[in-house]
Amino acid sequence: MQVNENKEFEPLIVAFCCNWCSYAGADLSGTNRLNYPTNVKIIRVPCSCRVNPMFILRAFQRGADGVILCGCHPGDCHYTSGNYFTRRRMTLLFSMLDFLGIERDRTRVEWVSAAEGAKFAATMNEFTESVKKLGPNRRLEDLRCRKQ
Amino acid sequence: MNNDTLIPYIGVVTDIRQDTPDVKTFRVVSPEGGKVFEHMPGQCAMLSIPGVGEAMFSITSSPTNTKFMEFSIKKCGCLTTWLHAMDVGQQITIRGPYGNAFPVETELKGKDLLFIAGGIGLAPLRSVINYVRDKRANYGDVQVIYGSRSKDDLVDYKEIIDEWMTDDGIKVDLTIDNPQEGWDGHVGFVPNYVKELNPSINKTVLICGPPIMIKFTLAGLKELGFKETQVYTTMELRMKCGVGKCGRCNIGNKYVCKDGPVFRFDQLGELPDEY
Amino acid sequence: MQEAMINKAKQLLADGTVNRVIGWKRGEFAYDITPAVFESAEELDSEFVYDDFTSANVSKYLVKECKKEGRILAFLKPCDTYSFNQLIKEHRVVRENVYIVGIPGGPKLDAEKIKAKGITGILGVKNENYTLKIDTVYGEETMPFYEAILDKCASCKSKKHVVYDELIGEDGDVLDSNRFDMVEKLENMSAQERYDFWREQLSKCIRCNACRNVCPACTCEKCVFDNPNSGVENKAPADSFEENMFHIIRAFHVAGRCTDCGECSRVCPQNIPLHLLNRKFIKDINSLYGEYQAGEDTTSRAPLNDYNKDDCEASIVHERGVE
Amino acid sequence: MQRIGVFVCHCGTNIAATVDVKTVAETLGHEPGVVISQDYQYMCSESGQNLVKNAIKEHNLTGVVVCSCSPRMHENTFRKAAAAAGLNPYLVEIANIREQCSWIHKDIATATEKAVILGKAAVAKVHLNAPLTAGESPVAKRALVIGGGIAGIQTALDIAEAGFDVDIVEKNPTIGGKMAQIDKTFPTLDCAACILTPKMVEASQNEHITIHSFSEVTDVKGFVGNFTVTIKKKARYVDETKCTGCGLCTEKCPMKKVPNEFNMGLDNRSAIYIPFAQAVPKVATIDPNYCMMMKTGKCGACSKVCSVGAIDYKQQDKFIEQKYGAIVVATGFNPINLDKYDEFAYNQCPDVVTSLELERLMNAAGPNGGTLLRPSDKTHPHKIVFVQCVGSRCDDSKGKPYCSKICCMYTAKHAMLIREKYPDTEVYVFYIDVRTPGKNFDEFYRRAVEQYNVHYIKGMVGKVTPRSDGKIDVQASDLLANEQLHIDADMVVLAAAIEPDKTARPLATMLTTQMDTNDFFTEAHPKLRPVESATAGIFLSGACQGPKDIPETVAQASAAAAKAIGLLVKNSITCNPCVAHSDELMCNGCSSCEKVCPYGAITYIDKEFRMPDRTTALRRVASVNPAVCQGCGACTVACPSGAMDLNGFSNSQIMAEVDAICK
Amino acid sequence: MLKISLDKLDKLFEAIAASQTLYIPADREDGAAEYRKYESGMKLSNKLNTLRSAKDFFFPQTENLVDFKMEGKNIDVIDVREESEDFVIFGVRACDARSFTILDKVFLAEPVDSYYKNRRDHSTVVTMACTRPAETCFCGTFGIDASAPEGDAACFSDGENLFFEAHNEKGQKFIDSISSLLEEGNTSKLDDVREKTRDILKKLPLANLSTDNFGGDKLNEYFNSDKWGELSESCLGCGTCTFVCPTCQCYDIKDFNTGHGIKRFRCWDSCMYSDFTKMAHGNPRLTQLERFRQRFMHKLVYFPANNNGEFGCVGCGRCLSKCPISMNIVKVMKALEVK
Repeated sequence: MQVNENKEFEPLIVAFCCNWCSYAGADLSGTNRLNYPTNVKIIRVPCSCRVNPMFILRAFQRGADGVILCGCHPGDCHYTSGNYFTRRRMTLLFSMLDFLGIERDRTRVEWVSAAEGAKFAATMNEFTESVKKLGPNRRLEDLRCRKQ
Repeated sequence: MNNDTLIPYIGVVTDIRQDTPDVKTFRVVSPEGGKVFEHMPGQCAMLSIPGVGEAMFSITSSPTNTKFMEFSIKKCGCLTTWLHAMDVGQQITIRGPYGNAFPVETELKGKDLLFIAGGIGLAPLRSVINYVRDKRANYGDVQVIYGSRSKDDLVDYKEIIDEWMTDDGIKVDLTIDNPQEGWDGHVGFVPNYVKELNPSINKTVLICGPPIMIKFTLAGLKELGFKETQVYTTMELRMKCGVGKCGRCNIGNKYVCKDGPVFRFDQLGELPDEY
Repeated sequence: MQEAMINKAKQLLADGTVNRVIGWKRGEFAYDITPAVFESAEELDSEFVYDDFTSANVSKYLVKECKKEGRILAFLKPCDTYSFNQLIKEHRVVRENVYIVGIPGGPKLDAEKIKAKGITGILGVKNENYTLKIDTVYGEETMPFYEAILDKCASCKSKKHVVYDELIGEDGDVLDSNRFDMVEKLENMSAQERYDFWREQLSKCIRCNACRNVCPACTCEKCVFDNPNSGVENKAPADSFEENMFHIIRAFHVAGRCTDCGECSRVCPQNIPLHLLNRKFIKDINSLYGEYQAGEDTTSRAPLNDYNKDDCEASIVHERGVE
Repeated sequence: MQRIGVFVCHCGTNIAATVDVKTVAETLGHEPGVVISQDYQYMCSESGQNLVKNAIKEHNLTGVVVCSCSPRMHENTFRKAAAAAGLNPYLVEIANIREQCSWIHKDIATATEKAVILGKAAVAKVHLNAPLTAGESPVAKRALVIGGGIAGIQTALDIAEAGFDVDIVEKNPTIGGKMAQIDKTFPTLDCAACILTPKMVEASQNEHITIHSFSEVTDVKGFVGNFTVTIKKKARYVDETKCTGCGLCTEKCPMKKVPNEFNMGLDNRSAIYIPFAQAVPKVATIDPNYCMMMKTGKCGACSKVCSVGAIDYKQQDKFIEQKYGAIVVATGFNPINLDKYDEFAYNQCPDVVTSLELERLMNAAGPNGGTLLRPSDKTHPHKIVFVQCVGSRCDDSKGKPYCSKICCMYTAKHAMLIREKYPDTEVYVFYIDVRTPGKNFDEFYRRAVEQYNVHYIKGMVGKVTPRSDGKIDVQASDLLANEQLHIDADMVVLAAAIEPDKTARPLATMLTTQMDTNDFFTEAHPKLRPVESATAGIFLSGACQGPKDIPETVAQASAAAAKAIGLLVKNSITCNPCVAHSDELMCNGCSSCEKVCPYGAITYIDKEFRMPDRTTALRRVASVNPAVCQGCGACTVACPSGAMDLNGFSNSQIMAEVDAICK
Repeated sequence: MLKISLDKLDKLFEAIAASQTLYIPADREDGAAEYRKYESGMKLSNKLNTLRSAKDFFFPQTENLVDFKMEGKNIDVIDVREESEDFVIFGVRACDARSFTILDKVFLAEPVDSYYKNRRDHSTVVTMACTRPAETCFCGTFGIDASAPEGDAACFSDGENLFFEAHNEKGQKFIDSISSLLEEGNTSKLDDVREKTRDILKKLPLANLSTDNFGGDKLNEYFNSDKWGELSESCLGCGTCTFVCPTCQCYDIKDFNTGHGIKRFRCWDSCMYSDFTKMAHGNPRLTQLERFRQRFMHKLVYFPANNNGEFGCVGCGRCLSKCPISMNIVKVMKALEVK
């Protein structure tokens, strides 16, 4: 995304949503016409535990400014335990990104159930705002992929 | 700056022919029409779809064809699958020509020629055969022994039947591995068929096909009295840059992409056994 | 020690317990030791060496060696035994095919440290009462032993052998090491400082893959970074992103499996402190999920293959440390 | 090279009003591999589907992208359409441009831009989709019903009727549930016991039904058609097979001061007890918290009087494991705890009761033998105040946001019954709204007002204060008359909100089904699949899915049964082909994947491989059982070499989506 | 000879950098030296050599070859080459200087590699004679005199002054460009220093290593040697030796999809890598033995066969100190020699 003097910086947010809870939650916020910014683009995965750290880095490489991972609440995973693994993996990954000096507010995990359409929208609004404040992702981008 | 051979030209695919279930022949011209570049029989070109891959293919058409180049390509990897799926009008990138050629203007001139091919191995030889047909006076007898798994797997079958076989002074012997309905020709493997046909040992042999076929045919030829210096083959191994620099096709002190792909068997014998 | 080891190896070869020995072979200089397999008493006598420079961890070779005919004797230092145990746990080695003799470990010397002092033309290195006497073409030089030890030895975590068939010498204890000090120091820097630190370090990477290829945890049949179908394959760090990607993912893949043997940093031709990435994961795992030492045993669940219902949330990263 | 068709749906104006569908179709038409890109009013309609089918045939498509509503809605519709046209159904991808685009955005330009990006991501993904063939797995011909109330009983009976074995697991010593505690039912006022107990008996006698009373589900493994459930049969210290239900033990038991839960604690029972006369199974149960023998080792009265020797003080909990093809959840409801409602003095005054307590007070089998008496002094109440919506339709944290649905009707019933039996009693009902949709419901309510002169007052009760003279001061407002009222009542009846049973939440975790924020089970679709959970093979019956009255519960119970039967009649079911698979050449055999698999779908085999140096070697490699794998993908991330991948959501597919979005 | 006092080096560098880009070996934070673009105040490293070789200047680890834009069925080829700016590499050691000659034989052979040539044409290589060779040095084995390096121009330090000598027109031009800072100087002390250096070179442990047993005609002698198994046994198959080597020049060509175009780039590759020769239908070098053999056969036999006996090694010693398991060309040569 380009910072243009006339135009406010619009971050690109990639949201990975598990099929059973969060994707349904996102659908519900649609059904209830709860607005959240167009910056957020959702990728459906069967379970949050499907999200490989490589996908997250890939998103940053290609120009994402923030990546959020949404899954069922702990204990409610459609596959029983998937999100527990997600929680450990992402905690460690985010901690590592932080260790490497990548702004910690660019990544987030949020548990959103199928019934929490409002939470989904609120989370996305809030996350987009916080990433917007950080400005464009420069520390984990691939210059070759930067849009001219 | 001068053009660099690593920067490819654009080629337009103007015709796609399904030769066998897994071989298609692509006709390529430059966007302005005409051939992208000139070549000699046996030389190769690097074809590529950017982002998909780049690979070396021998140019199947004869240099005497002034309008276009042709490539017969077997579907076996990522790039070839992509090429097989494309439609006419698709642009590809092409660079070359690379490698040496069969010595059609020197050592082969005036000789009786025996072409032995198996399967897709006909592709590089087809260029020479058509070159020889177009410059018929320069060469002696021409015999082609060509075999494949089945009748459907014979590349350029139509051209063989309609043109080569109707030509005077060119003898074509076809064979397939196993009997098949609608096939009244010879059945059997190429090496055995060569021995059966017992060609004159005065001929110079050009051979191309699967390694195992080459190995047994060469042994058979030696039994018949052929010398290694009489037999040429062509290799297409792991080439990347095409100009003998990237190091990939290095065998001994030779680079297949530059010093080959055409080798005489006595030359091959001097190389380490790494191909 | 070298003498005792050679004798032990000859004895085990002679009585048929093993048919090969993996150890270290003398080089051209004092320090260029190569891991090697010995098959005869003569070879052992003439070339086997165990001294202050024999630091290479040979456990990874056992992945390949244990699949060969017969049994192999491996001399393992305490840190190497952790690597080997982890390989047992992951079914990468056949325990029965390896006869392990535990030997005392370091501290081992780092030739780079000596050279960094400007000492060059090294012809020989002798340890006299923890002072190194270095014979060079430019005359004799000295330096304190402890200034020349490998970083990995300076923060040794354990002198205990966690797996062995027999020991030469006494077994040691798990140490209270200071190995997380540098990680902590970095954690206490600002994000910008951390970023600058790592950019400087990782930009040195030439992607020679030495860290990966030496790593006893990196024993994949095919590494994702070599696999054109993985989508992340790359051969050279064409961009700063790819340097980050490679090292983050590599550290992640060995997280909970890395025994902290320190080989990655030892072999890095560009002196990148790669072990800090692994230690960061180890430190996080210890503090968030309970103390865990990979390779300590062969049965426990690796932290990333395990969970607790009341594990902390990922937001903990946002709540602690320096922004 | 792929030949992809893109189909953009207007969804009437649902999408077309905010997203410029023409632009979306046109832009996506230029994506690599896209050979046709069209838009249409309603893509899910028959003609819309025909558009897709014809394009598949005409353009020889290798992939289809439908830009429409959520894939949770119509993915299957379009997959079926593709299959009908000869395209593998798994070569279809949906771009969700309704729920996740047109409905949440207002600006046409940005919404259109986003829709295009979502479409591009779907195109990028479909490039890499592989045709998948679903495998089949056998169906265990047995159903499990969790909960033995009217919902569970009805479901079990219907399934048994179809000839399948059914097990009912009931946590209480008897089946019957809440309906067994109810006196009369609205709107017909027929006796609840008279209609319920025959069904209970029928269930106990049906050869296809096994009742596990006093039991709980402790573990659920497996998946649709193949659940393995562990049931804990709690020790009741009485041998069920021997006990004849004669009741002698309950009479002889010296410990008679146990609050009787069946009568809502309004009277007492013995330590060994049969909950009520018509209990099924009619078997005694010892309450170990009160039994003298169990607590002190001295007594044994029951054992002495039992002629069949059924008493077994040493009985242990027993665990049984059973395979089921389908599971029906019928865990029902409970009135909420009113501890937080100090203003209604529920905890201070015994004469402030809940409606369910009133049921028992009025029941012939209740503590007073059917005579309505005040719990405090056993006198006849002359003025009764009913308070509606206690904890229902509540915005604060004390109560529930939803309407409990049944209170209006049962209060009308109570008022009517009281006025019928005790015409000298005045009845006041304070309500916010009276909600009586349902067959003969409003007529019933009107009879209460018009025929029985029940005083319905629109207004909320502010405070209930017990007075020293035994009366209860009810301070309320009459919103219509706009005045404050004080009523000196003899009894106050609170229509407590109902909530799902507490056992539902842990059960949902075991079943991996979803619940809403109120702990009601979430149905797969609120309109189209109201009795199925989103987890295949798990069906919902009765109040566990939301507040319901008896007729609705029975209707849903039968519907759930029908769905379960529909599953059980199949010999095998089609598996989800989006499962993990391991590339054996890359697999290290390290066991990481096995450790994170929640289904035990991964095993290791020693397989012979040709090594690069032309030797062969045995290698340990992972092997996924596709019938057991459910496709979560946990293993794909645990695998460091990337040997594990997931069909339908492969590494390369997801990365292609990422790339397309970030492009 | 023209000279400049060592304490005036800053002035010299400033002067060179004023007219063209200057690269000098400088110390980085971990003590190792690397070539850096000169900026005011930067100090010349006194390390013997840089950690990475100087080949990066002409053959960088990755470089963009050409861009493509794909639109429908059409492909647009974008030539990304730009004329290089003139630059000076200062302080190149004799071994690295020789490596350029070796790389030239590959990249400047027909068809000329324009990317390489472009940078080569615009460069001036100013070498510097060694005074403190290390034990890992064996440039003498390949006929290189560390005290008299090649290059366009060379400079020599006597501890106080730096003396300059032009080897060709380009070198002369360079010296002319800085002549205002130079003065004629007495070389008697320098001659002593050089003499001393030559003495040291003779005393180095590898001084007697000889190439007599190697060369283009030794193919059959070594290819099937049974030493390869033992030598390659502990090789990790990493690319350290290749990547620090000043003469290794194998490369790979790859495409990178940026999302809005394709970048075709080349990057260093290593014959030590298991997939170097891998093709769709197999790999002719199946084990590390063959790959290991290829690297050393190429340097010691194949390359001299094609290049009038010139070996593909300059004895810089980088692989000796950097190989994780200390296996290197010296050990290979010594092992093979033993009949």
